[in-house]
Order: sequence, then C-alpha cells, then structure tokens
Amino acid sequence: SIKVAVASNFKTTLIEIAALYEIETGQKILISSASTGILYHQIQQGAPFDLFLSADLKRAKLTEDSNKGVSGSRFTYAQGRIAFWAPKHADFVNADTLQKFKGRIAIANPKLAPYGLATEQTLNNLNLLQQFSYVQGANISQTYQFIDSGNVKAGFVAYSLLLEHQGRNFFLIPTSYHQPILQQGVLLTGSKKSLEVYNFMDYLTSTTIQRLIRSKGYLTIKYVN
Amino acid sequence: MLTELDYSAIILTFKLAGLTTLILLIISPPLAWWLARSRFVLRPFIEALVALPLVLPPTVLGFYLLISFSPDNFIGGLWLRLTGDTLAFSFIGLLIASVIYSLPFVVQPLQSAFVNLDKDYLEVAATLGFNSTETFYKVVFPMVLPSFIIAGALGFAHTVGEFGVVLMIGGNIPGETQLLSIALFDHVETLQYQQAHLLSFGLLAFSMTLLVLIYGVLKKRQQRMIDA
Amino acid sequence: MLTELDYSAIILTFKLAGLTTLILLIISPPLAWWLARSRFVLRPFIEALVALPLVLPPTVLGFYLLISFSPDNFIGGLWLRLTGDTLAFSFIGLLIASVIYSLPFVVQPLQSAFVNLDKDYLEVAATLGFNSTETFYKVVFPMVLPSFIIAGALGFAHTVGEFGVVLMIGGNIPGETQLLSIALFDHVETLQYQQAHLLSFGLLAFSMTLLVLIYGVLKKRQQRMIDA
Amino acid sequence: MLKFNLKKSAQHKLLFHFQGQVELQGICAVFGDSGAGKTSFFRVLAGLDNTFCGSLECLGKTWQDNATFIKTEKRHIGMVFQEPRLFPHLDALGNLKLAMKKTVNSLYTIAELAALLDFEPLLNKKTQQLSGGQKQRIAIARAILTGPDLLLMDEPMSSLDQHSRELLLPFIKKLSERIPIIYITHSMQEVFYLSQKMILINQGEIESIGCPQSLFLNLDLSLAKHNHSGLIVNVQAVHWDDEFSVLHGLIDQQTILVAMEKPLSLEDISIKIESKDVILATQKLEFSSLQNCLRVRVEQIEHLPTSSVLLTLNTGNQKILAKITIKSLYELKLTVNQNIFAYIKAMSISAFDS
Amino acid sequence: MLKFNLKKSAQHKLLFHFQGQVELQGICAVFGDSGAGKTSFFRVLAGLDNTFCGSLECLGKTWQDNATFIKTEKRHIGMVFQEPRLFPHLDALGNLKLAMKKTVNSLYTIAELAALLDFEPLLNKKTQQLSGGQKQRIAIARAILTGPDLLLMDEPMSSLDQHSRELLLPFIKKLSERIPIIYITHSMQEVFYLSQKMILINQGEIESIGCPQSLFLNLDLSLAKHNHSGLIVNVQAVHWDDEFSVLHGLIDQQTILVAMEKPLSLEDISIKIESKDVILATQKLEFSSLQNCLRVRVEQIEHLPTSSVLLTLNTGNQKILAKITIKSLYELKLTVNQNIFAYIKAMSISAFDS
Ligand SMILES: Nc1ncnc2c1ncn2[C@@H]1O[C@H](COP(=O)(O)OP(=O)(O)OP(=O)(O)O)[C@@H](O)[C@H]1O
Ligand SMILES: Nc1ncnc2c1ncn2[C@@H]1O[C@H](COP(=O)(O)OP(=O)(O)OP(=O)(O)O)[C@@H](O)[C@H]1O
Ligand code: MOO
Ligand SMILES: [Mg+2]
Ligand SMILES: [Mg+2]
Repeated sequence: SIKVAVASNFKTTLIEIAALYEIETGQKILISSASTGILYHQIQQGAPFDLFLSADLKRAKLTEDSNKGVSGSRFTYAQGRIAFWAPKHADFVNADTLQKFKGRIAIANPKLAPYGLATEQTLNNLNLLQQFSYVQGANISQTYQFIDSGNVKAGFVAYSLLLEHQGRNFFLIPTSYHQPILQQGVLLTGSKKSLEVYNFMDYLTSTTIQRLIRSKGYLTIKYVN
Repeated sequence: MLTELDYSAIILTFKLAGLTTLILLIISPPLAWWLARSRFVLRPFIEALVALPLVLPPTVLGFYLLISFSPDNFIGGLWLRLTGDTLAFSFIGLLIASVIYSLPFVVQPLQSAFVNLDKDYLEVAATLGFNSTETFYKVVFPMVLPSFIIAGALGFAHTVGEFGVVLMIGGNIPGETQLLSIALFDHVETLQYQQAHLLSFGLLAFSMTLLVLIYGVLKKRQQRMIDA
Repeated sequence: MLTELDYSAIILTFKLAGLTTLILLIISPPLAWWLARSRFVLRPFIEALVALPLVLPPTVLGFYLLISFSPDNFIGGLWLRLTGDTLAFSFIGLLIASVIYSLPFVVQPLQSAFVNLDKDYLEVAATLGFNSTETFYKVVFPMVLPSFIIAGALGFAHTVGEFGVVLMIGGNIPGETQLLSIALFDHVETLQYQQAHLLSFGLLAFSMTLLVLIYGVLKKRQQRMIDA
Repeated sequence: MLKFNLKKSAQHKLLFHFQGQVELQGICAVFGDSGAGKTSFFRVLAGLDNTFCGSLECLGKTWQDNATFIKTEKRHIGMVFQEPRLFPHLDALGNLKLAMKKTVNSLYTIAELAALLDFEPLLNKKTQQLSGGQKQRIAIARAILTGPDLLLMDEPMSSLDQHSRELLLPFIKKLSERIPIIYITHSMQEVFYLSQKMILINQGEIESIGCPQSLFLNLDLSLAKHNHSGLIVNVQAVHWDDEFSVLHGLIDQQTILVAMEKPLSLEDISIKIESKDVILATQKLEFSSLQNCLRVRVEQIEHLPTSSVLLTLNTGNQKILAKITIKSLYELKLTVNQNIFAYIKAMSISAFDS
Repeated sequence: MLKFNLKKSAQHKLLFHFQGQVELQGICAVFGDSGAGKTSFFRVLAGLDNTFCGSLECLGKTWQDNATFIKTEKRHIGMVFQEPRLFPHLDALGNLKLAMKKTVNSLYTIAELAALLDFEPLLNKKTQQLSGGQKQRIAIARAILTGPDLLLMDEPMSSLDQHSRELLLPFIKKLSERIPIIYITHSMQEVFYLSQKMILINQGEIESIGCPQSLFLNLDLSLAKHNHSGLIVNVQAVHWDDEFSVLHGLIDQQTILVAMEKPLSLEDISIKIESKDVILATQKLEFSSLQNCLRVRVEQIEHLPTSSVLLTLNTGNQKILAKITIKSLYELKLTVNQNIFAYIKAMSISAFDS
C-alpha cells in the first residue's frame, strides 16, 4: 500500500479517489491528513510517507528542494477556488453583496493557509481589506465552521467545501482576483515504492480523475474550462 | 526579534490566565468542598462532568463550545441579547472556555486535599463555635494552603498552555483573542523557527521560574512537616 | 456509521492509554515519593520539569519531541541504531510522548497524597521492622489507595484526550498511530459532523462511565471516612 | 439542668441508650470502663454525633428532639477531646487565639491561663514540638477560652504528671464554680476530689446517676469490682463538730468520727474503709491519734499472696475488711469468731487529699 | 545493657543531653515531668530521631556512634507510642496482622493477646470505631507481636480504666521476664509495682538512674516535690525473716519491720513513710497489728487546711512526717519537743499493692 500525506482540505476527495484506485488496481492507499504545515514538519523529521499532497505550492517546493523530496516529481493535482459565503443573506449573493457587506467576516489565516492568502489578495485587489474586521481560522475548514455554526455571518471559504455540504448563498470569486491556489504533490525520497507512487500520481492526473476533482469544486491545470 | 503581535499575545495570555485562575480560585473551593463531603446521589455524576475536559480532545471541546456559543443556540443567543455581542471570538468567550477547560485542574487537588483532611479538626472547629463557612475560611483554608497554591499554579499553567480550545473559539484576533500558544503555533507552522524557539524558551523559562518559586515555597512548608 | 478506521483508532487509543497508564503507575510512585520527601536542592527544579507539559501548548511540546525523535538528533539516532526503526511515527514513540505528556497528571495527586501523609505512621512502620520499600508497599500504598485510583484515572483520561502531541509525532497513520482524538478531529475538520458527534458522544459516555465508576468506588471509601 | 433520652442503633441492635437527668452545677463526673460509651455520650451532648434519636435538653434549651437539632457551634460548649487535637498548622498561641475568635466573654485571658496552667514558655512552639502533656494543657486552655456555657472534658488529666495534676485539679474545681463542667475520668481520686455528682456509664447505658460516694458503695452496680480493696459502711449521723470539722456518727451503735467538709444538713452517710487502713488490736489502744475504734468479730481469714492476710470483720450488721501482715496475724493469734478491736485513723476515711 | 551518651542542640543551645547506662532486665521505668524529655529519649533510642549526636549501645550492639546509625527497622524494638497511632485504613485485626509481617518468633499469638488484654470482640472493628482505651490496648498488643528484643512503652496505661490497668500491669510485669521493657509513666504506683530500676529525666537531662525507692527518697533530686506527703528514711538491714517475708532493720537504733520481696543480699535500704500512715501515741500501744514503733521527738507542728496538722518528728538523726486530725492533736495534747511514740503498719511501707 501507499502512504499518502494529504492536506486536510483535500482529504474527502482523496478518499473517493483512493477507493476508485483500489477497485481498479487492487492497490491500497493509506491516507494521513493534517494541516499542510504539520505534514511538512513531519516529513522533514523523516515521516514514513510515500507521497505528500500539499495544499499549496510553497511547502511542496520546499520539500522538493530539501533532501526529503524527489526533485522533478512535483506536480499540481488541483487548483482551489474560494467563495464569499453569507448563508443567511436574504438575497442572491453576488459581487455587490460583498462590496456592501459590513462588519466581521471569517477568513483562513493568510499566514498558515493558502486559501487565506488568496482571500487576502482578493480583498486587496477589491480594496476591501479595511472594510471588515476579521476572525481567522487556522485552516479553511475551521473558517467554514465559524460561519456554519452561526458565529459569523459571512466569510471566505473553499468552494469545494460549499459543494460538498450543499452550501448556498455564496459568490464564487473569479480566479483572476488572486494568484492561483495551486495544490501540489511531491514524491518523497524515503519511499521504497516509487514505482507504485508514480502510477498513482499518473492516476491522479488522469483525465477521469481530474474530471472528478473538478466536480468537487476545484480547477484543474490540464483541462481548465 | 519578537514582533509587536507577539508581545500583545504575551500580555493577553497572562491577562487571560490570571483572570481564569482568579475565577477558578473563587468557584473551585466550594465546588471541591461539596464534592468532597456531599452524599448526594448524583455527586459522582457531577464529579465526572467536572473532569470531562480532561478526556475530550481540546479541539473537540472547542468545537462544541463554538456550537453552543453560536447566536442560534441558547447560551450564545442569550449572551447576544444581553450584551449585543457574540460570545465566540471575544475575550469573555475565551475566559469562559478557559474556566471550563482548566476547572478540573483546580478542583482535583483541592478535592483531594479536602478528602484527606482529618474530620477531627472540623469537630474541634465546631466546638470553637465556627459554622461551616467560618470553619472553611478559618480552619480548612489555612490547613490546606499548599494545595491551594498547587491548584492555582496548575490552573494558571494549564491556561497558558491552552491551545486547541482557543484555536477553535478565539478566531485569532490580534490583541483580543490571539494568545501566546497560537502565536507560537503560527511561528512553527510558518517555519519561523527562530521566533518559535525564542517564544518557547521564554514560555519555558517563565513557567520554570514560576513553578520553581511555587515548589520552593511549598518545599519550605513541606520540609517543616517532614522535620516536625 | 463509524468506519473501520474509526474502530481501529478506538482500539489503538485504548491500547495506548492502557499502556501509558500502566507505565505511569510504575514510574510515578517512586518519583512522587521522592519529590514529596527529598531535601535535594534541585528538587523544585525537577518538580517544575515534571509539571512542564502542563504549560507548553501540546503542539509545541509535540514539535520539540518530533525534533528530538528525529534520527539526526541524539535520542532518535540512538533509537534508530538500537532498533533500526524511527521513534517518531511509531507506537513506541507515541507511548513515550504520552508518558511524558500525562506524567504530571499522575505524579501530582500522588505527591500531594504523600505530602499529606502523617509521618507518624511511617515511624510506626519502622518500629514494625519495615524498611522503606516495605513501608511503601505495605503501609503507604494502601493508605493512599484512593489517590492512586484518581491518579490512574486522570492519566488514562488525559491520554485518551491527548491530541496536539500525537498529531505532531504520530503522523496520523491509520491503524498505526491514528488515535481516536485525531480521528475525531479529522471528522470535525472534514465537517463530517455526524461521525464527529457519534465519536464524541461515545467518548463522553465511556469517560463518564469510567469516572462515575471510579468516583463511585471512591465515594464509598470517602463516605467511610466521613462517617467514622 | 441536663436532661436526655438518647438512643442509637445500628443494624437493629441498640448500641447506646443514654437516659437520665442531672443538675448542671459544679463538676459532674462521668465514670465507666474503657469502651463503656463515655466519649460517645460526650459526642451526642456536643452535637458531634447526629445519628442518635431522642431528646436532649440543656440549661433550659432544647438541643435535640424530633424536630430540633441545634448544631455544635450553637450549643456554646467548650470541649477537651480525649486526644489534644491541636491544629497542626498553628503554633500554641495561634491555637489559643483561634479559639477566641467567637468568644463573647472569656473568664480568662491567654496570659492568665498561661500562668495558671504553666505553659508560658510554650506559646511560640509549633504543636509538633510539644510533648503529650504540654499539648493537653493547651487543649484545656483552648476549651476554656471559648467562654462556654458548659465545659466537656474527656480524660483531661490522663497524660499529665503528678505535678501538673496538682496544679490543674484545684484550678478546674474553682473554674466549675463559674462554668458547669462534665468530666470524664478513670481516676476515683479525681472523682472524689472534684465532683458532687457522678454519671456511671456501663455497656452503652447510663447505669446510675448520683453522688460518687453512694455509687461506689452500691454493690449492685458495675463499680463493685473496685471494692475489693475495702468495703463501704453506712454511718448514722449524730452530730457535726464544727471546731474540728468532723462528723460524729454511729456504725452499728459504735461511735465513729469522719473528717470531712461541712455537710449541708446532718444526714446519714456512707464511707469506704480501705482494708489496709484498718489496724487490729486484741486490747484497747489508749493515748494514740487513732480516733476510731470498732468492736468487731473476725468472720473470715483469707491468705493473700505477698505474705499478707485479709480479714472480714463484722461490726454487728455490717462488714469491713482489714489487710495485715502474716506476722501480725501470728503474733496477735487471731482466729475466726474472735472478738477484737479495729482501729481506723480519721484521716484515712476522707476520700481524697492531694 | 543500655549505654548512651546522646546530645541534641539547636541554634547553639543544648536541648537534650542523655547520658547514662542501665542494665536491661525486667522493667526500667522512665519518670519525669511533662515536657522533661521522656518521649524525646524514646525517639532517639528507637532511631526515630537522627539529629542527636553521640553514642548509643544496646544489648551488646552499637546502635549509634560517629560512624554508625542503625535504622529503626534494624533495631528489633517494639514501641508503644504515647498516642495509639493505629493505621486508619485497617481494622484492629489488620493492624495486628501487619505487625507480624516481619516477626520471627512472637511470644504470643493474636488470639492469646486478645484474651489476655480483653479485646477479642474488637478485632473486626475499624480503628475509628474504637474507644481511647481500646485503641491503646490494640497498640500494646501490636508492639508485643513484633517479637522485639526490647520493648519501649510511652505511658501505655494513661487512657485505661482501673480494671484494664489491673489486667495489664501484672501481664506487663510477667512479660518483662522475657523481654526487657523501658516504660514511661507518670504514676508512682506503676513505678513501684513494675520496676527495679528507674531513669529520672528532668529538663532534657538524665538526672539520675537507680532504684525507684532510693530516687524518690533523695531530696536533692527533682522528685523532692513529690515528698511533701512523706519522707524517706534509711534503714540499716539486720536480718531477713523468710517466714514472714519481712526485713528487720534499724532506724537510728530502733527496730523496724519492712514487708518486701526477698532482697538479693542483705543491704541497707531506704523507705518512704507516708505521713498519713503514721499513728501517734503518748503511751505504748500493745496487742495490735501495728508492728513498728519508733520513739520520736516532736520538732514542728504545722497546721494544714482541712482541719489536719503535719508534725515533723525526729527519730534521732532522721526525720519523718505525720499527718493527724486537729482533734487528735488536742486530745493527745501534743507540743513541740514532746517525746512520743510513732506507729506505722508494716503493710503501709510496702510500696504498691493492687
Ligand atoms: N464510630 C463508631 N462506630 C461504631 N462503634 C463505635 C464507634 N465509636 C465507638 N464505638 C464503640 O462504642 C463503644 C464506646 O466507645 P467510647 O469511645 O464511647 O468509649 P469510652 O467509654 O470513651 O472508652 P475509653 O475510656 O476507652 O475512651 C466502644 O465499644 C467502641 O468500640
Ligand atoms: N520536634 C521538636 N522540636 C523542638 N522541641 C521539641 C520537639 N519535640 C519536643 N520538643 C520539646 O522537648 C521537650 C521534651 O518533650 P518530650 O515530648 O520529650 O516530653 P515528655 O517528657 O515526653 O513529656 P510528656 O509527659 O508531656 O509527654 C518539650 O519541652 C518539648 O516542647
Ligand atoms: O488544508 Mo489547509 O493547509 O488548512 O488550507
Ligand atoms: Mg473515650
Ligand atoms: Mg511524652
């Protein structure tokens, strides 16, 4: 079996993919999830993973550049999208809603989470950074919980989460408002099964799977629609 | 080296830990006293309830607190109506969570001291004309003072080290809910190792000093008992 | 409702908590005894060291453990040479971390009980011909049995609730290092609320039962003291 | 007045039943064997044991009945426990000061008691540094300092040396003129010296309440076992000699003088004659300080270990015992049924002299 | 043999200095005022206080010197503490069983002691349910059950009633034939009944070691204050009468008989004559059980409270005291410098009879 360390936000999707993969190849995928930061530290200290699916480009690249990652193996498996979500908003939520919104919103911590960074860039582009006060989630799912639990009226969350949980009343932020949230993977040097891992990496980037990923609320590199 | 945010996190943390300890030292003694003496049928149940924050992973505890703090739910709604503010992401919310979270650490040593207290002395106190309250303050309290100090120190230390809960309900608002433990976590996560080490070291040095001081004081008292 | 992984996490958690409690109940009594009685100058310092896991945020503690478990560093390197395996991301590593993390919870109640123990009884034991070890096992241990039970329960409960540390050094590997608290956290993180509620409720029910049982047993003993 | 009818059962077995009443004035002694229930009696009086049912009335107040239970702290009692029970976290002075926290008016100050009970140099000692007798004295002072309406003392002299006893006994007797005291003791001497009333407890029950002398003389009570060293005789009072403070009385029509404190009225009394205080003679002894001479008939001669003999003597209708050496027995050639003289010093009859 | 020279100081002040030696055979009494240092002496003997310096040798073994300190558990002693100190988590039987864990050979079984000390019905009681005296008896049994080489008893009778004392004292005396006992007490009666040797402790020091009688008679010792009730006189031994177990001796050339146990050799002794046991006469008394008659001169007449008088009498070179009623004084018309007869029952001289 292959041990995959995956950023929490992609975990549910990966479970589905792994199930399909097992049916097709009989190969088992063991999934370990945590925040990208924690996974990165663990890998740096020799965690016995085969493949690292980071939620960003930065940590994947750092890993590839360190002696823990196989150089040249880095690849993008998905591109995240963010949405402005105001679940209790009376009207249809659009760009205007965002412009006019006042008060406190929830965002992911820009320092920790790539979705947070994208959120910050978006708000900056729209010149809205000073318009709100913020509560920050350590990651994007915490941010989702802040809003979902009713403690905050609105905020920026991953589009994938909204799709997964049938969230309504959101405005999908155009990708041009921020730098792409590239979720990248990298093969780890400690792996004794690099062949199998390469196979799985191919599978991840295969058309079928990329389509599946797209249906979960991500963009994909090869087949951007 | 340390940023302004780090300093404000340090100040906030001590404010929170101090207030939490204060509140705990007010509510725990009667609770522990009751737990140590009561014959009420539900006592073990309430005892277990107090001990619960020990068993639940802090993030999970935080998650449930987040839900109950929501204006849609009873507590959070009540609070919103009373103060016009949400309980989550506020200092008060953190304070409430910290009190719940650290409660067993203060109640346990007190209760254990109360249970071990020789009933003979309480009888003497009654013959000296002290009612239960007076007995508690004039006899029990001074007799178990070392346990009070330990209890307070544990409560304080545990609040300083609190992380999961704060992460869940704090919202990381600088100067309001951004605590030392979270700042430290941020530094680790963002690979700012130097700041992380510095903060860790500071926290360590401080805690060590505090604990060494407390245990030093206790040692004197303890030694007296050993010597006598 | 619960997945196979959840079940394996539950089993693993109880295995870890059970072993941790066992180890703690072996090493803590002598340590607590020493801390309660010694006049060594560095005693408060060692006392503070034991209490340290209380102050450091668990993730930070985990981070430093992760670093020292790394094969590049002394402990991890030594372990690798001895066993051919890494300490981090293994059950043994988790066990070591849990023992360190839960140590103060077991040592504290024991130490407090030992300090409160009337020295008179130790003198009697000596005149009965018992040396220190015999005195400990034949007199001290049965006298402070309730504190042992409390200490064991706290250690167990706290290990079950352990999260930050195991997240850091466990690596969340299903069946190997994926514990209940992490599984629970995962469910919360991935917004699988139903599973999260179910697991939380199970954990709650279990802990409540355990604690109610323990406190029920203690209550009987305690009541005897109150009655007498 | 202390009036009580209190019962305690466990598992359908009656453990204790205390019933009786006694005037609270001066010192009331409580006497009884180890395990008889003296301390248990104190605990229910003090309100420390609320598992008794029944009624308890003290100094005009109902302390306990079906509807009432006055808590210990409201009973205004001072208590000296069987063990000192000093607070270990305070020094001697701290213990005494604490006792005065709720005191309205105390008969003594700490300094006065320190002088009276001889513990001035101990005031700043930790309780762990005090000897057994020192702790006991501090505990006595502590109970007095609460300024109680009633003082309960459980064997307060048990760990004191003769010197301290001689210091404390007169003090306690004097104190009892202002605070009524109930006093548990195992010492007959203390009973006789201190008290005019005695509660006799036996096997969890009040066996009898009365004047100590009459209780000790009553052969029907559990106290009878104390009497092998002498017997009690009834004395018919004839007249009180105020000059010498001596009662003139009759035992079976024979004159006897009893040195004692002035009685309130001229009443027949009982006295205990110690067997070793009886001197036997075959002829009258003149010109001696021996005041009392009884004509007696030897009823029985019993050899004891340690070369002494015990003679049972008949004064007519009553009996006394005499213990003499075998040598005297042989020299006087005493035989059963012989009529002889028994002399008793008047000094030997008074109960207690310290 | 117990040989010790032990000192304890604090802040440059000598607190205790115990020096002396005593044969360990039978019972050695330790006597002294409250706070004199008796318990402290026991603690250093038992090895419970290691802050003393000096040397201690017991039964041929060095227990303490500059280089050695044998721990308590290696000294094979049994100890009855001043308080019972029963383990609260065990019942009476549990306490006794625990004491036998390290016992090699015990003179008694638990059942035997339960019968001897009368606590059979208490074996299954929790220690908190025992009365003061009951605890004390269990504690005594516990110390005996360890099968010690030496038994230390700190006021073991203090909370016992007369009945229990009478039960225990002969038992302890008998026990001492097999295990040497050191015994702290405040009771002169116990000292005289139990022991042939006595250690007198005063103000932290061993004041004297010797036979109890001679110590009580020595006016230079701190015990002198006990002597107002009588004085000690020296008796020159003349011959031992085995038939009556009586010593014939001389006080200032006048014959005196002392009832006592057979002495090892014919030696001069000292006796205490209780002032209230002295009978005065202006003429010789014949045909009585009074064995001892001394010709004396009245030296001083002192009026006491309670209508009695104390006369100091001179036997030639020595003095005795006599306490009589004022009435006798007047009737005998006694005056200072008068020559009279002083009679003492032989029974009154023997120290203790239970
Ligand atoms: N809490 C208790 N539960 C059950 N029995 C008890 C309890 N306390 C005392 N007893 C029993 O009651 C009886 C009376 O005890 P108490 O202490 O009143 O005796 P006492 O007369 O004071 O004796 P002493 O002179 O030895 O102190 C004893 O047989 C004792 O074992
Ligand atoms: N740990 C201690 N530190 C300092 N002084 C002490 C300590 N223990 C006892 N003392 C003092 O030493 C003296 C002797 O005490 P000890 O207990 O030996 O007396 P004791 O002869 O046994 O008296 P008692 O008959 O009252 O029991 C007392 O004045 C006491 O205050
Ligand atoms: O899954 Mo992330 O690393 O919190 O965006
Ligand atoms: Mg009693
Ligand atoms: Mg003593």
